[in-house]
Amino acid sequence: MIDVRYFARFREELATDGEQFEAGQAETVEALLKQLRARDGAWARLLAEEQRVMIAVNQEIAERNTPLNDGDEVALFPPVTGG
Amino acid sequence: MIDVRYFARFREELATDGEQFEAGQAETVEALLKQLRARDGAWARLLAEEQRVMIAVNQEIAERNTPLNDGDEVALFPPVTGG
Amino acid sequence: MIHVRVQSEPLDPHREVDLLSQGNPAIGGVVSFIGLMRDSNEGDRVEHLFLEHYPGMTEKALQKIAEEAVERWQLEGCRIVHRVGEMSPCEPIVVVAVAARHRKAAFLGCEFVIDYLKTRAPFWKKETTQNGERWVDARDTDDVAERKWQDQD
Amino acid sequence: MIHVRVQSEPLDPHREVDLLSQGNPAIGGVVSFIGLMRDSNEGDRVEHLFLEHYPGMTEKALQKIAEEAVERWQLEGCRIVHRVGEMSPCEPIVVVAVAARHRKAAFLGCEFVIDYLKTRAPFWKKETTQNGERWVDARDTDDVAERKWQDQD
Repeated sequence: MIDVRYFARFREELATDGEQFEAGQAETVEALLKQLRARDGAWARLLAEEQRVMIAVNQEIAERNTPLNDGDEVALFPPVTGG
Repeated sequence: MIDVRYFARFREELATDGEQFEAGQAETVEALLKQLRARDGAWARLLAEEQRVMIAVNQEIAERNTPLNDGDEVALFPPVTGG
Repeated sequence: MIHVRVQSEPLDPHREVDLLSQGNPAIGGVVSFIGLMRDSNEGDRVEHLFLEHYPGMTEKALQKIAEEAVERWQLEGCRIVHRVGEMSPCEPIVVVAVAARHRKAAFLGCEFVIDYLKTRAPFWKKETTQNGERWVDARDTDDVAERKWQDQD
Repeated sequence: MIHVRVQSEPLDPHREVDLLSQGNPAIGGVVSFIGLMRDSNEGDRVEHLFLEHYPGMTEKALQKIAEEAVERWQLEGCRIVHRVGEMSPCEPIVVVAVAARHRKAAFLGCEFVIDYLKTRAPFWKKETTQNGERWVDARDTDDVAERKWQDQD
């Protein structure tokens, strides 16, 4: 399984803080994003290709082409604003 | 009169913290330095042209060509090392 | 030598500076940055600020930034403490304290840490104004500040 | 908003930071530099340090540096406190605390002040090692640091 987590504005607008995917369903972050965008509404809008989406895999900053494996924790969130 | 003051290493090696000059005796800082150097010994050594000598006139950083006037306070000291 | 922490209790910046420099007489300079909550943003008065973060990743990200700073400038120490949860104007949001033998390394190390924290550590600000709540947008100038450190290599 | 002071009593850096930022909710960032007495210099153990200064000129020089920093980076405040007389390792020699709306101005302002102080404020260090007393020599790197601010104009 792959754990997917949403934070901040994403968590609020998607109305969920996370969900699980079968490991085979998405081999890269981009493949995962593509499936999520297909849900339309806030999913398509927030995760659109031209949007700034930050990605973490196993709690480290990752890229769209980062491969996903069984047991991974993927997080999707808007640009960070701490400090 | 012009008040001349010496600080730090200069004060110690010249064995005085200051003296007074007649205003007409030195029209610029350089003219003053020239007279002091003529005393030889530590005076010539510390105030030599190739030495780094910092100058203040009326408590503001000044240059060798700064003019001197009656009532001025001139200070001569080595490069500063605070902070 | 490195300490990073996330907490919901109010920050005590002075304690972090003291803990950083105590008992190490090789330290010649300590530079600290304290980020304070301002009472206005984009022309609106801000009454409260809520800081969300990603527990687990946050600490890892801060640790990594601190380690990179210590290695890059041979620092004698680096502490990063960031507050989360609800806070009010004038309260400290973050403290970065950096110690080094000489001042230049301390300045560079401290600025590097806060620049990287701003673009890489998973915190998000939500502010409460008279018009309600809103998420704070990331600033392009923060990306510019981060890239500066890469160009220098 | 600007405060400069020379004192022979031990410094309290935290008090300066507090006095700088208290009650001004427009301040977003405070950067402070604390210069500490190291216990070694040029390979020798240093037991004590004596700071001589030029009373009257010192305060004027610090005031001028603070004013220039505040104007150049639109700072919300700047405090410079420098110790004089006899001191021991680990004690603070100088505190520069700078407040601004945004962090970049605070970093630049603080570094500018300490760089200028190092080359323009009339302080001289004399250190006591096991071999006796000696005046500390000015460092060329301090001149380089000062010139940087002129090249940027």
